[in-house]
Amino acid sequence: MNPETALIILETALLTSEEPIPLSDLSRLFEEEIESVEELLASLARQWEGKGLELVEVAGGWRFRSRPEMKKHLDRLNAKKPPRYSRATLETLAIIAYRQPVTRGDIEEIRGVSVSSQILKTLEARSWIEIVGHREVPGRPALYATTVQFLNDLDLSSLEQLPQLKEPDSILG
Amino acid sequence: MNPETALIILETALLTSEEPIPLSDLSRLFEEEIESVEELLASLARQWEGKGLELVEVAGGWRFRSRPEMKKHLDRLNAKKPPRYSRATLETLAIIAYRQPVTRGDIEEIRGVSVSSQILKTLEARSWIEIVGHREVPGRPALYATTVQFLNDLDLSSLEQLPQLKEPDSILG
Amino acid sequence: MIVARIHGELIGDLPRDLYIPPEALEVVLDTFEGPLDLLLYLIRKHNLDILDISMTELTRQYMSYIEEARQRHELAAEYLLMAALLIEIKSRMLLPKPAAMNEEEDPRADLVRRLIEYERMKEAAIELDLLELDGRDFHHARAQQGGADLPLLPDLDVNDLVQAWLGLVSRAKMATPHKLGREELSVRDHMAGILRKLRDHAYLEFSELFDCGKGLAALIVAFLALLELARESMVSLFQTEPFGSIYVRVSHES
Repeated sequence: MNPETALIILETALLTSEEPIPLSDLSRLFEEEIESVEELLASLARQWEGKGLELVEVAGGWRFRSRPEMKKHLDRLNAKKPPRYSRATLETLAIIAYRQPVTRGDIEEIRGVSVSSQILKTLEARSWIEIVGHREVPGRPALYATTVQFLNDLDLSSLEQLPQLKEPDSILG
Repeated sequence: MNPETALIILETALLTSEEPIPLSDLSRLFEEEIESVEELLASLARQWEGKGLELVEVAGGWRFRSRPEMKKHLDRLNAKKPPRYSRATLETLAIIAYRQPVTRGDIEEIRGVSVSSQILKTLEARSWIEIVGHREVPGRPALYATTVQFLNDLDLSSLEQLPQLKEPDSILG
Repeated sequence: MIVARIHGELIGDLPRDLYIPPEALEVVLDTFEGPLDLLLYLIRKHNLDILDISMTELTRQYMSYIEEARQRHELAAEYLLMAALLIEIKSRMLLPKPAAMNEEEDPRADLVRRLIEYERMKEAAIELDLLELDGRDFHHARAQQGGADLPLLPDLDVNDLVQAWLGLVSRAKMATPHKLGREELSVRDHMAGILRKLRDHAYLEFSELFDCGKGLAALIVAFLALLELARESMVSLFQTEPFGSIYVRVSHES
């Protein structure tokens, strides 16, 4: 298979995939053995330099996304945008993201208030959090963790790419 | 706004939209008045000639979609397991392969049951069998034989490469 | 009046911006995410050192807020619980420490730990909200997949075919056992080939059906195929004059 054809197939798959495509899956696109999918990806990324989309690697694999400078134009088109989340929801999400796996009780302990089921449902419905197990204490409370979808939607390739937690510098003071 | 920038914005919007974008909405992408969005769309469509996606107008407006010939590659990503042929279909094909040219009546005689038209249509649609003539008996039944495509798909260079069968006598023995 | 002590330094004056008009209280309390959030607000607003909180001052401020709030609307139980906790810590700090209990932890330690953890999470939430989000700050490519959704075609290998054939044979439904060997198969192959050649022609000259380049064996097989076709009345052979060319055509019903 000549490289141009391979690039067209790769590009088409990445532009039409609903999810990021893992590197290991990309080679399945081709009947023949492809020497280096990484090289093809690099060529493809170069082809898109100066265009409105860029090829990025996120937690789930590779995908195309619009460049930041396109936002103002796309905003003019999209009347409905994802809602901004309430502080309670964002704090709950932050605790799950940084302290996972955590139970609802853990979240309530940190926030000092009860956590409404609605907040957890909202985050679950968004596929940003999921139950990954149960803590083996009376009542077996569910343990929550963030999902790959959460990382993908924020264009992060791993949890380590989350913003660094603020060091309580006053402790050192 | 220069035409290249306008094309990039248009392309980005169309590639990132979940739904087709109505023509009337497309002009909203640009701050300035755009003379002819139709002309931009035509230029964009030309830019994508020979690529894996094509710009199409559907009921809801304009969208990019992968060309039909890309489907076989994209399907490889979704590793669905192919179905199996029924025993009736396999037996019919085996009879045509080993006893060609045969009529439907011949097949029915060997199988001892009637052969549905659907089976023959399925095999013809797959381009594995074809009608090579008619037997000159009342009704002039069609004579079926296997095709070159059949040999190719089974990786055989000729019918003689089909496995030799044990003498039926010994099986019937 | 000493209101705060920061790193041993005594602070006597309350900053002016501390005062929140009571009518604004309802709105303000609504913006707090709970007692820890309110405490953090008070600590930051009062420039208190979180590691060396003046419990007296913090408790006084906190109590005045929730007293005001209670007169206006029902207050979540967590706020009252926190009030009790603050008072407890304050009273424990007032008790003279017996020498033996020097090792004991500062009564504020647990509260401070919780405040620090909550503050970190609170700021992390703000940071999270600043991250670029799909559909808000950028969009992923979502072009449609085209092409009719054809059902997948079944795979087939030679073995499937052989098994099917053997199954047929073992059912022994055939009136006369057919000999199927390499040679007969070859004849059958040529029979189909001859019919294929004749499909597009009214007739063909005898020699056109033979490929001399394939050797004697192939010629014999082709000839056998032609004879078999004639025997089965699938083709007819004719000659216009003795020793003239032989023509082959597909049989037509007479």
